[in-house]
Amino acid sequence: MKKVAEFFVEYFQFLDKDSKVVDDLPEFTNDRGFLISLYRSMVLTRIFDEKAVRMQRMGQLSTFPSSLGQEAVMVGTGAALKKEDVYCPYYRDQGVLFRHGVTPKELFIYWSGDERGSAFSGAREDFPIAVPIATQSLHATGVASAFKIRKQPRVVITMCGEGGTSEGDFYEAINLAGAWNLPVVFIVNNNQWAISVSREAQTKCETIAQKAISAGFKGIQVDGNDIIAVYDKVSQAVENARNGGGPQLIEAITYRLSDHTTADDASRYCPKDNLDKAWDEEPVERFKKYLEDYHDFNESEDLAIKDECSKEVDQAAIDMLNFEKPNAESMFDHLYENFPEALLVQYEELIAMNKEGGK
Amino acid sequence: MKKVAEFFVEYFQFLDKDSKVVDDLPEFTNDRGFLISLYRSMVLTRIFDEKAVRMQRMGQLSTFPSSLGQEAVMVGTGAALKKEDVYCPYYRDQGVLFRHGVTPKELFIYWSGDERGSAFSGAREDFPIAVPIATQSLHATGVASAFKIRKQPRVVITMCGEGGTSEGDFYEAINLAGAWNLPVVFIVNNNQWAISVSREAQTKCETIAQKAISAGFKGIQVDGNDIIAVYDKVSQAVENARNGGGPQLIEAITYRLSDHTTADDASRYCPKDNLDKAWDEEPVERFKKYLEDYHDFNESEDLAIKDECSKEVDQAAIDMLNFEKPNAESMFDHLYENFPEALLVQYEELIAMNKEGGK
Amino acid sequence: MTMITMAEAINQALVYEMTQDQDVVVMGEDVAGNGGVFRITVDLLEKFGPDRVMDTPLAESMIAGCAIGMASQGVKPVAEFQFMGFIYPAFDHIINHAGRLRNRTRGRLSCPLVFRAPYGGGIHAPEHHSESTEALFSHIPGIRVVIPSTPARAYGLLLAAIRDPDPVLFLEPKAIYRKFKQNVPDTGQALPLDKCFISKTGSDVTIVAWGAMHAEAMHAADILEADGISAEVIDVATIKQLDMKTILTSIEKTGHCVIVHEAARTNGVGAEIAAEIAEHGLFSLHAPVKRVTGFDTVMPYPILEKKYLPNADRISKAVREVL
Amino acid sequence: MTMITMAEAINQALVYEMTQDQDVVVMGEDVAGNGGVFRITVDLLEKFGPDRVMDTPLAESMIAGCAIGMASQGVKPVAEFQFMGFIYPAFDHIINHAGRLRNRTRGRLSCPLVFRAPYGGGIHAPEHHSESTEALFSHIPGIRVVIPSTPARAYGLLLAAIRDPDPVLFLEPKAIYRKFKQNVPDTGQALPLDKCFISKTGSDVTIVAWGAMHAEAMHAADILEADGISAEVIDVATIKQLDMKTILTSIEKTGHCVIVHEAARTNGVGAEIAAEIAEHGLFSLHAPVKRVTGFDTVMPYPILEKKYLPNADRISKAVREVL
Ligand SMILES: Cc1ncc(C[n+]2csc(CCOP(=O)(O)OP(=O)(O)O)c2C)c(N)n1
Ligand SMILES: Cc1ncc(C[n+]2csc(CCOP(=O)(O)OP(=O)(O)O)c2C)c(N)n1
Ligand SMILES: [Mg+2]
Ligand SMILES: [Mg+2]
Repeated sequence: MKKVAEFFVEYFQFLDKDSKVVDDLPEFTNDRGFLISLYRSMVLTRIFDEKAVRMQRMGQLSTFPSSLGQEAVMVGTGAALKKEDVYCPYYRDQGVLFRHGVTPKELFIYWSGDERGSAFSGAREDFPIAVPIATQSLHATGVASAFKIRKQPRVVITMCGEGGTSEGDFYEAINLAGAWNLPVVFIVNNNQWAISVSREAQTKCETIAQKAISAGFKGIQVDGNDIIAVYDKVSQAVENARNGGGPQLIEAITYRLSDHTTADDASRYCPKDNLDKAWDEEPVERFKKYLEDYHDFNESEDLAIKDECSKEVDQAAIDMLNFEKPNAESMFDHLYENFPEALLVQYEELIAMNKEGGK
Repeated sequence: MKKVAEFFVEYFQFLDKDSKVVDDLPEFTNDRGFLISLYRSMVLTRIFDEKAVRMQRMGQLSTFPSSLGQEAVMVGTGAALKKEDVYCPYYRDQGVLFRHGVTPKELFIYWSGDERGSAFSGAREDFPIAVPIATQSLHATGVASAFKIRKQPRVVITMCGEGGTSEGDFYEAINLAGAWNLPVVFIVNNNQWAISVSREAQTKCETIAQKAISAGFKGIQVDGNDIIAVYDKVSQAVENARNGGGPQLIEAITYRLSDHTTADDASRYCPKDNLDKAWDEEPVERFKKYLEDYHDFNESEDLAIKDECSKEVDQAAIDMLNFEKPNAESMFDHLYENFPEALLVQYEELIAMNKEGGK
Repeated sequence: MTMITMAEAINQALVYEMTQDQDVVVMGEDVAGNGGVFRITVDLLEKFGPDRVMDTPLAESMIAGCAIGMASQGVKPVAEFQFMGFIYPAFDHIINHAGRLRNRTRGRLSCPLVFRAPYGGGIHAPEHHSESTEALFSHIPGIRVVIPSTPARAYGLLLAAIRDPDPVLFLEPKAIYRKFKQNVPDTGQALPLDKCFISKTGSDVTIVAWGAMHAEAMHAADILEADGISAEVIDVATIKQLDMKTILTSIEKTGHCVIVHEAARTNGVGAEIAAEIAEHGLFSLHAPVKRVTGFDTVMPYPILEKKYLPNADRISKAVREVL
Repeated sequence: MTMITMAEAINQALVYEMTQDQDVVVMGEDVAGNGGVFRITVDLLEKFGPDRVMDTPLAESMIAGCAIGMASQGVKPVAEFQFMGFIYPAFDHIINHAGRLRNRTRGRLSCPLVFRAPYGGGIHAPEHHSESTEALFSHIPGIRVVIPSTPARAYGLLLAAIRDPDPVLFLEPKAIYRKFKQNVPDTGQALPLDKCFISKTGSDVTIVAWGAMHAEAMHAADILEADGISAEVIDVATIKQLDMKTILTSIEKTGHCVIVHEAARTNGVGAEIAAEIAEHGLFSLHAPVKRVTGFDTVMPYPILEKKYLPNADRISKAVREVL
């Protein structure tokens, strides 16, 4: 018998749950403006989520998955993306998309049940939200392959939940990323629940990070409620990938403080104790306290940010509600670039049906 | 930063390539009769493969995948199965199936292109050969789940090639096996090639064994050309699973000394040097030499075994060739247990067509 | 007499059969602790315990493959796909294994399982949650595809599906999970598979539908009745194997046929029915067979789904066109 | 004039287009070093290098998903599935992503790729290697399905498929990869998609076929000709979108139609064609439309595959029945 391979998984945290600094802070924490911008994005995300949940209750959105409690994962990831990089989202990562140029109005439109929300005016190459779990992991490898083939110094980030890591697609993606040494970073938003299925029921492995070992590259854990850890590690992984260093997997440990979506009732399965404990560790307050303790952040600055974000979100909601409704026949508009003759009859039928005021 | 998890992969070998004993031999090596039976199964497998390749060249089989060089992986695995255990095969594991009660005649029938070869008279609960790569890994978890639900002390073994470990199904299976602590053992026949794609191109990971880390259980490597190592480790894993110890992954390192199948020409992509080196390490001669050196095995015993196996295989081939051809309409016979009325017309059409002697 | 919804009827059938037959188990994403995202499997965990009601990890190929392995041992899994739009990763196991295990082993092994999936539009769900792709499965040999249209049929057909010794894909029209109630006595009485139901007899036209479209067809028949047009409404119920006999007999009488489905038109199940009529009922027909279907587009997001889905108006209009 | 096989014609098209368009890349299992198990991609690695000719790990969902990601960037992958029987793990990406990327993003992203797969029976291959399940894909909105029947059509249609800005599933009838040769000038001239080809004109009956069955249909037409029956043979070529116009025009003339495909009968592409005829060509028909198809069984292993596959005899017999 001999040992032929050894592996380990590291965990990174800079701010503990009481906002105490527990490790040497990275360079970027000297840039107050940048820190405030991260904070603002987290606040924007939270306010957006709250508004969206309310709008869904009023019948203005069809369903909505809040990212409550996971804002640090989202904003830290989004901030690591350069404009020319590509993001392959899942459905709970509004904070990443906002940082990458997608607007609150667009996401409202999307969740109102309208394809036009995915037309992303500011992130032209990002993938649309992937509802089929973990499929986006593979698209990310494809985009990264295109960068590699064209020798472009660009990087792809993709995210899924810890539940999504049970899908074959996730694994096929990390395996390919390893084999081809692709410039792609896999973020796992480990929020402890896949709808009602707990992290423990999902997989026996001690960490989600170690799944990368099966693909031959490094996986690490970060405290997903610590925006400094998330941003630091994701941006390092991104720059490493940009420099030809290949893929990396980052498991961000956090907690889903909301229902799975507005269609769910987490009180059926989520123990109240866990939730209370998780509220103590949530990222927005943690970061705010750090800013107060180490960067002279004050209440009036905070109020100004919250006010600004609320206004932005409210305006986006109004814009969405005023957005002109699509024609019925628009369902054919982007099916193919060259409209097939075979579909003309149906297309005209649809137009006629709606002219007649048919239901 | 802190380390939160550590892992390693072990490699096991008892006989080196020159048949020298390099580790403490397990108990069963005192049982000469058993060792000879392993040797006989390896010889049977090799002779069967040689015959099958010749028969394919003569048009008597449709395609055939030889296991040349991988006999120790197959026989060592098959020998670890009890009668009441279940095996979920792939397509290159005739040696396992023989040990579990499938006959050479049945496999000849199968590879002649006739479903009746999967009717396995002696291994009633084994899955049929799985051609769609890695799907059998999931069937194995299902069979193991049935054992667990029914609290039966039975175990499932399933095998795939190292190429098969790139499929999502393989990963979903190991993940479920870990999460549900199922009595299933995954064997990977790492023969270095997936048709023309090399082990290195398939995955970046240092060992295939470490893929188990992603599922939270142990993976080990064995020298797949050392039948003692294969049998020892597989039977330990099987008995561990039988006792509720859960799944294990065993990577058996070997080499495909033949073409992928009779439809392939490995000389197109497989460097001759590698092949020559692999011939030096092949399992049948290695085990024979060990038997000679440590168990007084002699040439006349060897000849008797080879003669017996040849006769058995030749007879099986004759039996296959004499096997009555199926009726055309038998293609409907086992489609459903309750024959659907809707298919009657087609069924009668098929019978009529063949009565008329239609082509 | 207690009136129950289709959702409740399915749960009632599961409870009945799990009580009768210890081999029946339920598995899928969120089916145990959460009772299913549509609450179809609610309380089963409490009633039958975690050995028989199993939350799986999140992987559909796994759900199918694992269920097939169980079924080969005579365990009878009723496995749920959370939505039909997420069944595709399991496609390989359905076509290459579930549908072939008996055939491939010449009857040595079999695959007595049910794959359940909510399907169809009309509940303003996000993308991929409103699919109707039953036609993909009706082309697959070795399986059955069953779609109930009422609480009572859901109960009787699900019992039949679980008892059937071969794999059945059981598609549940989620738009009518809770839309109306029926008296469904819990007698354990199965309904026949491979058989259409004549939901309403009539003489002028045959309307063929299934799932949620059945109610629209019935509604259309009412509208037409008011104008003196007598429609016969057939609920296909088992999409595979198709009971063409009942449909052809009806057309012999009515001479006119309108087929309705939510799925995209091209190569939908309506195509097969129309093709069979063209081959075996041609001389009964007084007018072309018309199909009222979803369009050959991606199922649109909720904002346009009403424009996509057939309804009683479109059906009655089509009937007037063929008459 | 050099005569080449369909296998060579496909390779010729790939070389042509890869030379013209730097964005075209080839990927799949064994396509690089080995030149493909059918040698379709032979020498491409040598000609275009490993950046553009890529062996992938063994995973079909990955091949599809990765290709979609590439295509979103304007790289144009021609991705091979080794056999059609192994395409199903990729089904999810084909239906939920390839077919929808343009639609979902309202044209912001698109998916210009070709999925190639050898399909069909007749070469005595092991199980799952002889599948013809084109109908599963013809139900999927947003994609095209193209099947060549001759070396020249393979060349022209593959060029068209690669140049098309949307995803195309290109199914290659492997039974005729090397069965006959044609003169196929390497001019880079594409053939039109979404169009049937009239391979032989005739007046008594329309035989509709594609892929390997096209040659059987032509052969049947010869047999019938000897008996004074004049058959028009239509090669559908693009299975989706269907060019019904050409087919209906032909039936207007002939009044009779026989549709041929190797795939199982129920809900095959023949069903859609027959249904469209039932709706739009009913009054042209002098007899029922007949389908000559594979049976609704699992494609049998080689020993019975000849009994399963339609052939010229079965086709000509069916024609005599409808006349
Ligand atoms: C392929 C697929 N299967 C099932 C679903 C239904 N579904 C939506 S979200 C979800 C749970 C996802 O959990 P996780 O990956 O942990 O992400 P989270 O929602 O917690 O962020 C499931 C099962 C889906 N969208 N896609
Ligand atoms: C799902 C699927 N994809 C592709 C194939 C075609 N195929 C048959 S064997 C093979 C290579 C398998 O290699 P490996 O898993 O290493 O097993 P080995 O044949 O080397 O024993 C491939 C690609 C298949 N049978 N199934
Ligand atoms: Mg989660
Ligand atoms: Mg191999």
